[in-house]
Amino acid sequence: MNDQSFMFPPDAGRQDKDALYLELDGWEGPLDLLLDLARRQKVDLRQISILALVDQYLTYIERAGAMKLELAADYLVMAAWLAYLKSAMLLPKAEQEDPSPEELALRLQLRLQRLGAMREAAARLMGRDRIGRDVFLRGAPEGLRTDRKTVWRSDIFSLIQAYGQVKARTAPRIYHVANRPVMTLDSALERVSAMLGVTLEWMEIRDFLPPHASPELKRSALASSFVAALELAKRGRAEIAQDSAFAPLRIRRLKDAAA
Amino acid sequence: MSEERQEEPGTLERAVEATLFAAEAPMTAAAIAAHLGGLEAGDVRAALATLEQHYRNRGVHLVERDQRWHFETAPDLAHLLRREKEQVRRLSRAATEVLAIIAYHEPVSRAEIESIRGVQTSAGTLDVLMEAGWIRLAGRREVPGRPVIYATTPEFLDHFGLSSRRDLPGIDELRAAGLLDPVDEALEASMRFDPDEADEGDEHHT
Amino acid sequence: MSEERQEEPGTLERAVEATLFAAEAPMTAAAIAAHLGGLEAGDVRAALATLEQHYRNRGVHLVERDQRWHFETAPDLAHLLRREKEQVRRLSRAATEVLAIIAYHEPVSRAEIESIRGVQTSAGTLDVLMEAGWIRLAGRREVPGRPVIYATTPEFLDHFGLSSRRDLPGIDELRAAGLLDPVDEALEASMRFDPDEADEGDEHHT
Repeated sequence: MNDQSFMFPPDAGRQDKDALYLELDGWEGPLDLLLDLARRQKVDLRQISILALVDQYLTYIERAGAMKLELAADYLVMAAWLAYLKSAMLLPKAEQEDPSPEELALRLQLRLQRLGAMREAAARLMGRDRIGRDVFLRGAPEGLRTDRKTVWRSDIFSLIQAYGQVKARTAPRIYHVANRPVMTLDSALERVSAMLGVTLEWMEIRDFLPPHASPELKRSALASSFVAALELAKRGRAEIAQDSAFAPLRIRRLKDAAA
Repeated sequence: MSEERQEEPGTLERAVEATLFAAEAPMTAAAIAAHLGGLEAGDVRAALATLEQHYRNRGVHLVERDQRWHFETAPDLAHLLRREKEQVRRLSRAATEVLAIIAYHEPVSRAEIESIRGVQTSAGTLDVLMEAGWIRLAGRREVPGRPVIYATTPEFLDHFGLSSRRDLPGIDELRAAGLLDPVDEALEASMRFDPDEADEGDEHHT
Repeated sequence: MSEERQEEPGTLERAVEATLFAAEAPMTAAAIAAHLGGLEAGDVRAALATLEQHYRNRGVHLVERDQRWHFETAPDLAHLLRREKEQVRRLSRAATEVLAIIAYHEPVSRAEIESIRGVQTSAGTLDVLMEAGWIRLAGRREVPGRPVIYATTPEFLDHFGLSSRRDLPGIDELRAAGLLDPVDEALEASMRFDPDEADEGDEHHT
């Protein structure tokens, strides 16, 4: 075991309970404490004596325990692991297991080096010229603004085409029904009644149609004459017969009906 | 001026420069002197004069207003602070129709446009045409409700390459060009997928 | 140095100067070029170089951080300009360490940060750094558990006056010394090649 003052932070040397407790509280975990202890060896972390470091840590934890300070579990876990490491390092080489204590010690050393490097880096980073502390930005920048403006584009063809489409879509539609001759129901009724009055024989419906009519007029006349025949049958003035589906439709006047 | 000789700025000049740069509001020479730890206001004034001279031809000027000093962008570059970015967009079909109707029938009211088009016209469509600078308000129609009436602008003639509205083809010419043919189903369908249609969602056929 | 000759600043130089003076945030050469109406970024870069040179000895400097440019007061004037109220957030030791670890190792997962520090990192520590705008989530590491990884931001470089991560103090030395490599890697390398090993014991590892 080395010199006591070497192992303890200067202000912990007062052996004050609270001071020691606060010291422990001030370390961020066992690795932090180990790094601090290692720094007290005042050598490059690569040259550090791990064995001496382990002893310092164990002594520290022992003293803290003796003072009935509550130690965080991870400090005790680290202490147990370091005690194991120490015993392994002191054992004859032949009895060593894998991983070797040298490897474990090296691992600890590497971890301390890395933490030490980052701690220094953090300090150097914080010491740089920082905006708002060492250098200052423009206090009242005017600010840059970009207003978006839409420029519309079209062309004359689109314009007249659109107008054409409006006109075509909305032009009043004139439905030409001229040249579509029809026979109205009234005229068919008149014609069928008149022709039925001439005879009591059966007549086929096509005999009632105007003989020289165009095909269109014939279709209209057929429909109207059929409806007229139905109307006359309803009024009890004619009877209608058909032998089978699609067979000629026959009509004749009822005898007692007045013509 | 062609070239000027610039001396290395002195410490006071640099300190005043930095102070005014970082200041959130214009400062008097006395305030700058106090800020820099009790300097003579007179020395600060001398530094301000040197700085004012140095920045005179630059993109940033040091200016004094009401005895307070501050940096600001050179007046001839003020337009750089607020820039307009132009975005070119094609006029939607609905807007083109409305524009065509106004061009052929001007001056027309919105109700008249709608009756010619056979569909309702969203206010946005007229706004777009106003924004484009192609139509203008042309007074009110002296009928009940006194509706606003619209007409085209000289910019409209310009954009569409017309020397006057009389250049617009007449109905007979449109018919001859086949532009009055009834819109067939295929055309109707193709118009339904017109990407311009997307912004016409608020319109519906009456 | 005694005197230097200063040419009248050119139009582009003045425009870039005014733009960066007025800007509320650092700008890349490309952003400046776009703002000035579609100039060549190369021309803007030339103007920036001239301006940088012009301001080098003044109280205000033009600096480039992560390829973005801004004006700031000269660092040597810090003692004159430091305000009564500290504008800079005081970071805890844990936060400064975590920030350094992220900056020197990025991108890095929380577990990797913890393995370097040997203690768990409270969620608050990362939050503070995120809130300061100095670190950001940089995706996930494609290993089991897919941990979130962290990296620094352009604001971090800005705040600490770093042109790029290569400017991080001592990063080259740390890298050369292998101190930025994970312990396992360093261990393997050291077991294999470290000539010091001979001193540690005459044991030969199999």
